[in-house]
Amino acid sequence: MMTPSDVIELLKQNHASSVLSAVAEGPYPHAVIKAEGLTTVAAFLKTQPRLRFDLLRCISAIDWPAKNNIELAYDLISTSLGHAFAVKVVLDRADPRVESVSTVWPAAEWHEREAFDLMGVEFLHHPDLRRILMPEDWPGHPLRKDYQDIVEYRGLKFNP
Amino acid sequence: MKEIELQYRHPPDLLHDGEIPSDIRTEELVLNMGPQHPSTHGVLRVVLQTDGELVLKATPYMGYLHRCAEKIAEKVSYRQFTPYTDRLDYLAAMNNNLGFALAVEKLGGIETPPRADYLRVIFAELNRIASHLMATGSYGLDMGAFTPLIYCFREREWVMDLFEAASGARLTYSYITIGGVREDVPPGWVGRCREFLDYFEPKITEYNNLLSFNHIFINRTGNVGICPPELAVAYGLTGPCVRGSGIPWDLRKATPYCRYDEFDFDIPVGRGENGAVGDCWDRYFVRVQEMVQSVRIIRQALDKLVEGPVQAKVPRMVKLPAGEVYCEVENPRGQLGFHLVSDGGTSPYRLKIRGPSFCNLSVLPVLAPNCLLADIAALLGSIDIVMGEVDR
Amino acid sequence: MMGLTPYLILSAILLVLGIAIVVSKRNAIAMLIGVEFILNAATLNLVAFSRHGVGGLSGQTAALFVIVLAAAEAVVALAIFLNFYHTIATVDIDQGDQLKG
Amino acid sequence: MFTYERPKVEYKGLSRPIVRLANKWGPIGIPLLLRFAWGIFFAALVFVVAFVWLVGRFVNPLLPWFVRDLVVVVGLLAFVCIVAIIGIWGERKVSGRIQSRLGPMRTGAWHGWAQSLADGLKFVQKEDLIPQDADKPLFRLAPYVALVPAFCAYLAIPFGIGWVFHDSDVGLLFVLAMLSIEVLGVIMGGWASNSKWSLYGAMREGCQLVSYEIPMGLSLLAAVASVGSLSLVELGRVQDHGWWSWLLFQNPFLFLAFFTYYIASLASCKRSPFDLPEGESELVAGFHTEYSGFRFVMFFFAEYAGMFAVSALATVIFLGGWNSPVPGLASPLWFVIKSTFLVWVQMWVRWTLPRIRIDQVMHACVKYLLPFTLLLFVGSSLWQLYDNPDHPLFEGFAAVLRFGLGCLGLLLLGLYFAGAAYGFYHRNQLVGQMVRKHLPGA
Amino acid sequence: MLETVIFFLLAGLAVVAGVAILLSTSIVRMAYWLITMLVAVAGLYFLMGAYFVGVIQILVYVGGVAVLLVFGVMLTSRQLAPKLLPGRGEVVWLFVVGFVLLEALTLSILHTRWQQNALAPGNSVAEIGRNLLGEFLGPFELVSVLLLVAMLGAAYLARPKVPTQGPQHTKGTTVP
Repeated sequence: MMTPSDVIELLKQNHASSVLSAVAEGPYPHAVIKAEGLTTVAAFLKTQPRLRFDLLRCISAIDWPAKNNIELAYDLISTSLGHAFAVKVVLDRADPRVESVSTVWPAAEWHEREAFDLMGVEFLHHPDLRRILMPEDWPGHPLRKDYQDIVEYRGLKFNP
Repeated sequence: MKEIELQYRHPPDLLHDGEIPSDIRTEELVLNMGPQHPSTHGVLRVVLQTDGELVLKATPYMGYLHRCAEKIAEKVSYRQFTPYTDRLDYLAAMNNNLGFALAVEKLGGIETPPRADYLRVIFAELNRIASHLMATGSYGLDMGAFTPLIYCFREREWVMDLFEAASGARLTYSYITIGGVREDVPPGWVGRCREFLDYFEPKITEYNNLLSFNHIFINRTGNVGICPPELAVAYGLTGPCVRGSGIPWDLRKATPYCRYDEFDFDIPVGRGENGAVGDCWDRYFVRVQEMVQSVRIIRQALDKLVEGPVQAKVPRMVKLPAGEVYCEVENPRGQLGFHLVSDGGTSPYRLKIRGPSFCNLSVLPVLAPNCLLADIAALLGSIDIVMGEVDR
Repeated sequence: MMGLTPYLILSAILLVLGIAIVVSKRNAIAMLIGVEFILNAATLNLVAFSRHGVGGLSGQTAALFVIVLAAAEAVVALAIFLNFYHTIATVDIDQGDQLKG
Repeated sequence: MFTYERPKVEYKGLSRPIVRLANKWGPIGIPLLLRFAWGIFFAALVFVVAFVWLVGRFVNPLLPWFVRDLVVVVGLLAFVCIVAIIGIWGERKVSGRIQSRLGPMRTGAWHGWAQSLADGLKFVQKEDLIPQDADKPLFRLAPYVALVPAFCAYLAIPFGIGWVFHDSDVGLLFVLAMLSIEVLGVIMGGWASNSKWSLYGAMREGCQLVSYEIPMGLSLLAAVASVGSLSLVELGRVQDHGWWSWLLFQNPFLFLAFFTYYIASLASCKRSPFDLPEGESELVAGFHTEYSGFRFVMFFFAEYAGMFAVSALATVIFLGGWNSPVPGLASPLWFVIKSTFLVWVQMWVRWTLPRIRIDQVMHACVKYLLPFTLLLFVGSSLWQLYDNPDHPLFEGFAAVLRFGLGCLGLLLLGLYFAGAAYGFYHRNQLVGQMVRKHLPGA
Repeated sequence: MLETVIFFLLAGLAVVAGVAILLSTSIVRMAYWLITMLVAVAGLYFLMGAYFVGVIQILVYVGGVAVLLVFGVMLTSRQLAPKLLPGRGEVVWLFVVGFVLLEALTLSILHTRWQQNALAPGNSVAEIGRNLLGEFLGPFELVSVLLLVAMLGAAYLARPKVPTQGPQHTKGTTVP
């Protein structure tokens, strides 16, 4: 069992260059890391014997048009040690792309598909990056803040 | 890890050890199972590549029940979103309400009174019983036994009656709200609840005699769809699925919420009594055992139920400080998570919902190869998905 | 009252039909169907002689043998055809001239 | 926008006048009919019984033989229909009773007894659907191929002495042959539907029936070998000295053969736990996925006619047929009661057990049932050899043989009961530690 | 009279089935026409009073062989059947040869004086059984051996070539 500040400390010791900032207190302790270092940090979080974050609970994509970026939050918990933590990466809103973590946590496969589907984040080296909830030929990514409702889909007209 | 995935791509017990000999391989047939199929539990579509009765590949397609819950959340106020959570996992609406309420309370720093907490536990556990009854009953139906379903519905009716007495609804309750529960239970409700527990507990033995320990049932489910513990964790399985794989992982114990740490209960895990650890029977039987544990918890909670208010002082229009929170609760199907981001307004800036069925279903393409066609029904039933939550 | 002749003529027709099927079809299973025709023509003959001829029940007994042999033949032939099909993915018997498995 | 135009449906063939009539008069006629269905049904029943009795008793000797046959065939057809109608209603009531609910209660005033009549009328009114890419002639033909043999089987089943359409000395084989044709209709329908689920159902049906016919036939042959006749009337006649003369109680092998026969007959009627061809949780509805309306009813009728037929066979061969448990009260009523009891057990089994998987079905047949029935057949035949007093071969060994066979039979019998008892108490071993601690009554 | 009518009905059915098979292009239809012919021939056996042979014909042929055949058809007819209709030249030859053969057979049948017996022979199952175990004991035993060999042979031919390791599904069927 480690507190978030312990985790951040351990993370900074080993991957100081990747960690951009960290929040240890409050309702949502997390570390923001560089998008390039995501897979190495993820592998570290999973395999480090004192961390062992083996259960990837969720990948949430948050769209910030004001900051012109898209945040990806990876919520983690360890089934063997019982502590929880989260890491975040910040992506460019115009061209959001990040390495897939499905090699570290296979659970990420579908979460990443969902983020791709609804938020338009592209995951590199993902085994099967398709839309998951929306139809294959749906235009746009609905959960973006600037998403415009479409008026017609395959001859089916929607109410204005 | 990829190694794990490859290692268990061909579960050890199934029809052929190793590769299928090429000369008994007939031509492959692509079967479209769903979206309307009796054992996909909703509008799931699984495209099966089969070789005779043998399934070579299963690809799930979903989204048929996608109702844009996350997008809607950005448009409505916090209180208004509670009824939408009812519709996520419509078999466990109380637990969904609880999860959302906890997320909002955690971000807003709202303290709930003790009576509300105990009531929340009682209702969450009652709904767990109702949901597991549905799961076990329909699992019997998936295996071709119709009678357990009706038996389970008979008991579920009583739970529904209890819910109706408290909340006025039988499926979508919106009973657990931000700051507590909507209103106190009516007089006499506690006695009625105790009556139900006394009635219900012996019925579990009846289900076991009828279904759980039936030899045909065991032969159908034991050693089928084995999900080893590493695979279960790697794919983010939670709830009975991960416990069926032998991992005693339960959020109610690991990160207690709602005063769950005051209660004495066990975490049932699958132990491979009728095959390998993590087979369908283990996942099924974990649910049956969890009903027993829920009864224990409810009894304790009813004893502890103190008098007092059931609502914290929360303004009518909830306004949360800017910030974010990730809050999970242990639902009947696994961990239901709400990733709530607030920008200080009256409605969530972003609400990401982690449906347990969604993650549990993701293991299907891994477990399905080399199953028989009938095992797909067993596998899907033991994962126990609710499409409302998968598609959200 | 029916005599022997109609049965014999019917049997002859069935025989010719069977031969025609065997000769004209290149599908192994269709040929098997033709063979069943020929065998049934023979059986019909045997039973007809047993009923209208002077052989007594020997004809019927022989007919039983034919039926049993036909069953055995069909089973083995089908097994061969399935093997054949799995090996070269067709039931066209003209393809089966490689003399190797 | 989507606009949906209802396609113009044209009814062709035989069903056309029926559908027209039903559409025109159904809305008025069916409520009326159901209002008075109680009376109509019993009037019809009384009429049929009286008609058959009168014709059989007085008119029969005066009529030419083909008219007589026609009358009996019509009577049998009516009987099969009544069996199916009552069977379907009974199944629903039995399932209701087992599942602690009521089942149909409204239609026809008393316990919803007219429910299957109402269902039948509803089915007749339904649109006659044939899938577009189906093999239409075979699709149309299949229900008949399934139903007609099931009905033909009744031609050889004796309801009592003199109560049989045709008592031939190959009666038993005839019934088995007819029941084995039924599978062709199912395969035909499954293939012609041009649906993958139907095809799967058809293939399963084929596999299952061809396999289970062998243990079924062998168990019956064990009884046949001990009587020495294939004639069903003869088989029934030897059992007329009270219940101890029933073949079930003749020797231990036959006692077990009854159960193996019953299991195999469940498989041959596609009844649970062997209902894989129509397993609704796996194959939507199996071979009749694409069937609706009257064609579906015919498959349904075939199933219930088959159920009663195999039960009737078991009754005649093992349970003394029309003979009463104490001698002297033989009547077709006994036959119907015993067969109905066996049908009821089939329903009981269906609403209790889950379904077996296809590989387990085949393994159970080839690995267990087949060798076991072979053993029963050989044992029963040897037992019979001893019973034949003037056989020179076994004079010396008679006592030894009998003793050995008796021991073997009793051993098998004991194993059977031991297995049953083990299975009953087995579940307690399966209960895990945690459950044992917290589960009441475990 | 009735016997004649029934004979011609059944004979017609059998012949129509044969012709239909010749003209058919669907292998499944062929299998069902074959079944029609088998049932018609079984009907003829019944007509001749050979009940036992008729019943065995249905039981073994229709219930067993035909089902197997339909199975074989379904298992192998995924791609279009190779060649189901004869070519134009072949049709002529077929007609000529078939006609000549039929003519020869018919003529020889019609011109032979058959020794006919108006009375049906006694025909109980018991007598056939006695026949089988008396006069025909040798062939009977031979056929039994042949059936065994055929069964083993078919099982051998249809077996999977690469032996699968260990018993299959043993874990699933036993209960600890």
